[in-house]
Order: sequence, then C-alpha cells, then structure tokens
Amino acid sequence: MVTVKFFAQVREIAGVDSLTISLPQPPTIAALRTQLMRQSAALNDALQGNVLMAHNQTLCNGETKLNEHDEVAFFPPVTGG
Amino acid sequence: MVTVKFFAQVREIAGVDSLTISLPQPPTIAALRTQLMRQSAALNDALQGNVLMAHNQTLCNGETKLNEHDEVAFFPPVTGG
Amino acid sequence: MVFARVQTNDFSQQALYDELCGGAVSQGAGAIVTFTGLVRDFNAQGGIQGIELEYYPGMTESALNALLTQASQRFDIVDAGIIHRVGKLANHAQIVWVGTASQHREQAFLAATFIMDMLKQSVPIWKKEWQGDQATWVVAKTNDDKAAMRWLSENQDNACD
Amino acid sequence: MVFARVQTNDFSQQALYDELCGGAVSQGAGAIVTFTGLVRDFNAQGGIQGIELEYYPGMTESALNALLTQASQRFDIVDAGIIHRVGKLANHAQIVWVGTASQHREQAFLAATFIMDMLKQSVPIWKKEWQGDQATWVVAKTNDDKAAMRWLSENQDNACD
Repeated sequence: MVTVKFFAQVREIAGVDSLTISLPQPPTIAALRTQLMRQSAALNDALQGNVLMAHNQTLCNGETKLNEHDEVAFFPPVTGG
Repeated sequence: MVTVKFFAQVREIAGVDSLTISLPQPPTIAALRTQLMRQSAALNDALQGNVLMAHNQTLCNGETKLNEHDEVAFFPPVTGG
Repeated sequence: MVFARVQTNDFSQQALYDELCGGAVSQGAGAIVTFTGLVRDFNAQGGIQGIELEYYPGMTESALNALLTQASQRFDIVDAGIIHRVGKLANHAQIVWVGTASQHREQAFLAATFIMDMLKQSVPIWKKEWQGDQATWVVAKTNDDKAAMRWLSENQDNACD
Repeated sequence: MVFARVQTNDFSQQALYDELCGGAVSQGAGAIVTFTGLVRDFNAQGGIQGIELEYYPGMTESALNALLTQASQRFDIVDAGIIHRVGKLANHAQIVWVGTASQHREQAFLAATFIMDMLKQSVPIWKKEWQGDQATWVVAKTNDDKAAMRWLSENQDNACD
C-alpha cells in the first residue's frame, strides 16, 4: 500500500484529502497517477494538467519508483511567499 | 569671504575645523585650493592627493564657481555605511 | 544555526532580528538583510478580504530547511532564517519573513533574494484570496518561475555578473 | 513619506519597521526589505575596539534625502528610510539601517541594494577604527566604488539584466 495526499485545488477537486491504494504495476508515480485518474471522474479532473508530484516529501517526476509504505502527494504549482 | 570646512583626515592634518578666506581670483574651488595649500605646510599636506570637494553642501569639481558667502568643504573619500 | 518555522500565529520583527543576530555577530556578521511579505488588499480583479494559506505538514518544513542549506552553500552567509505563516490572514498581515546575516552586504542581499525566489517556486504552500464569501486559488506567476530560473541557470554565485 | 536621519543614539528594528510600514501598506506595499550594518570586531590587521564616525552636519542629511529621492525615481517603491548613527560605537553596535517598501519584492531588494551602494560612495560620513588607544581612519574600498559604478553605468532599472 502507498499513502496518497492531495493539496489545494487538487484536493478540492478530488474531494478527498488522502487515501491509500495498493502499489501500481509498474510501481511508478506515473502509473499510480493513471490508475487514480481511472478511478473516478473527480480524481480524473483533479490530476489533469499541470500537477506537481512528491515522493516521500520530495518533489519528483513520473519515472520515480514506488515501494510499499511510501507517501505520494499531488498538488498544483506552489504560490506561497 | 567664503567659509571653508575640513573633515576627517583632512581636518586632522590641516589642524583646523573651518576658516574663512576672501574670494580667490579666479573665483573657483581649484584656485581656492591652490591658495590654501600655499598658506601653510599643514594645509598643503591636508589638501594633497585624493580630496573630495563640496560647494554649498553638494559634491563638485575644481571648475565650480564661487560667490561671496559660499560654503566650501574638503574631505577624503567617504567610508560610511 | 539556521532556523525555519511554519506557524499560524504572527511574528515579531524585533524577536526574529534578535534571533538571527544572536549567533551571527560572534561569527563576524556585519550585514543583516530581512525581507517581509505582507498581504496586499487587492488583486488584478479588485479588492480582497484576506487570504488563506495551505501547506503540506512535514514536507513544507523540510523544503524550507533544504532551501536554507542551499543558500548557505551557495553564498557566504553565517546565518539565515525563514518564518512562513499559514491559515487565514487578514489584509496587511505579515505572511513571510526571511533574514540573512553575512560579513558582506552583497552576499546578504543575494542570499535573501535567492531564498525568496526559490521559496516562491519550490516550497509547498498554496494561497487563496477571499472576495466576499468566495475564495479563489491564486495561480502561480510566470514571473516567479523566471526569477527562480535565473538562479538555476547560473554557475556563478552572483546573479549580477 | 521617505525619512532620513543622522543620530548618535541607537535605533529599534521594530520602531523603524513600523515607521516604514505605517504609510506603505495603504499604498499597496507587499514587500519590505531592510538592511542593517553592524560594527564588526576585527579588520585586516586584527581585533578592533569599536569605531568612531564623523559627518558633515547639513550636507549628510541632504545627501541621504537626495539618495532617497533618486531611489524613488529609479525604482517602483512606495516608501523608504535611512538611519545612520555617528559618534563612538562599540563592537557589534548597529551603524546603519535602510528600509524599502514596494508592491514587488524585486524592486524592494534592488532599491535597498542601490541605496547602500550609493551611500557608501557619496554620503559624507567617515569612519575610524580603534585599536587600543590608537584610532585609524578607514580607507575607502575599491569594491565599494565598483558597487556604486555598477548603478551609474546602467540605463536599466535592474542591476541583473
């Protein structure tokens, strides 16, 4: 299982703060994202377009490999400061 | 008459904070400086080399014309901040 | 030495300045630069009534600390700190504070500019603006990307050469 | 709006910050940058025991005000201030404070950098350093001339392009 977190617009559109899901095949973030987008219209909308990804709290790209118990996050470009 | 002020090293070497002197001929700061340097060994030493000049409290160069009651100052490159 | 905090409560300029200088003066610091970001009372659409900031507990703090480490490696600074507020903030409230201490003023200015540019592009914090009872997420600015890219495309420590 | 003062007594970071922000927030300021210069406890020759600053009453204040006017014309700032201390100052004491307020952080950073660079080259203030019972006048730095020249040789508002 991996934990998936959503933030800001992505969280609001997904309608959920976080969820757990079994490790995708292949075990990459790109595969996880595709799997989530197929799961519901809300997740499909939430994960479309310019969405950033973090793996165990570090920014990453779609190639990043996942392991059991990892934490993944999806969020829009940041706007702090 | 013009008022002449000295600051920092220039003041210490001149051995005087300020003095008054009659308008030089020609009435320029360069002529005033030459006249002062002839007046004493101390003033000669004080006004040698890289000395900045101000006319009525604005930085100026040797060409600057003087009038009666003007204020002139001589001082080294600044080191504040 | 360096410090980074995410908090809901307000911060004191004097307290943060004192915290930054505490260790920095004994390390030869002669130049302190601070940046403070405030909530503006308008956006391109008109007046707003405050903002709300969301963050990613854990990752946000790590990203701020990583940014301070980067700044310390890249610039000749002896100390630096970042405070970022989250939650609801009224118009004119303080949002973020960045402070840098160096022996040389140029390095203190560059490090503070770098930290703010990179923070706006890489630290997971998101802002929404309130207009009446509607809150709208702020869209990331192309300008902010450009400001960050400037540092990434350089091999030099100095943004101006 | 802008303020410039020469004084012997110390200054408070909080009081100056509040003075700068007082009018600035209603003019849309979202970015405040401050610079503080401190007395360092050493020079190239070794440890020092404080400094002493001389100024030109009248001209120094005019030069500081002229510098703020220049900065306001050159950069997109809504307010700015300078405080410079004179007289005897102990090691680690505050010497100078510069603050700028702008709608945009880049302009606030550039204006503060500009004011410090130009102050070091054009404002009549002179520093001597105490070592034991000997005081030595500080010699103007070539680096400070270069920093100021950078601004004079530019047609652009931005030092980095």
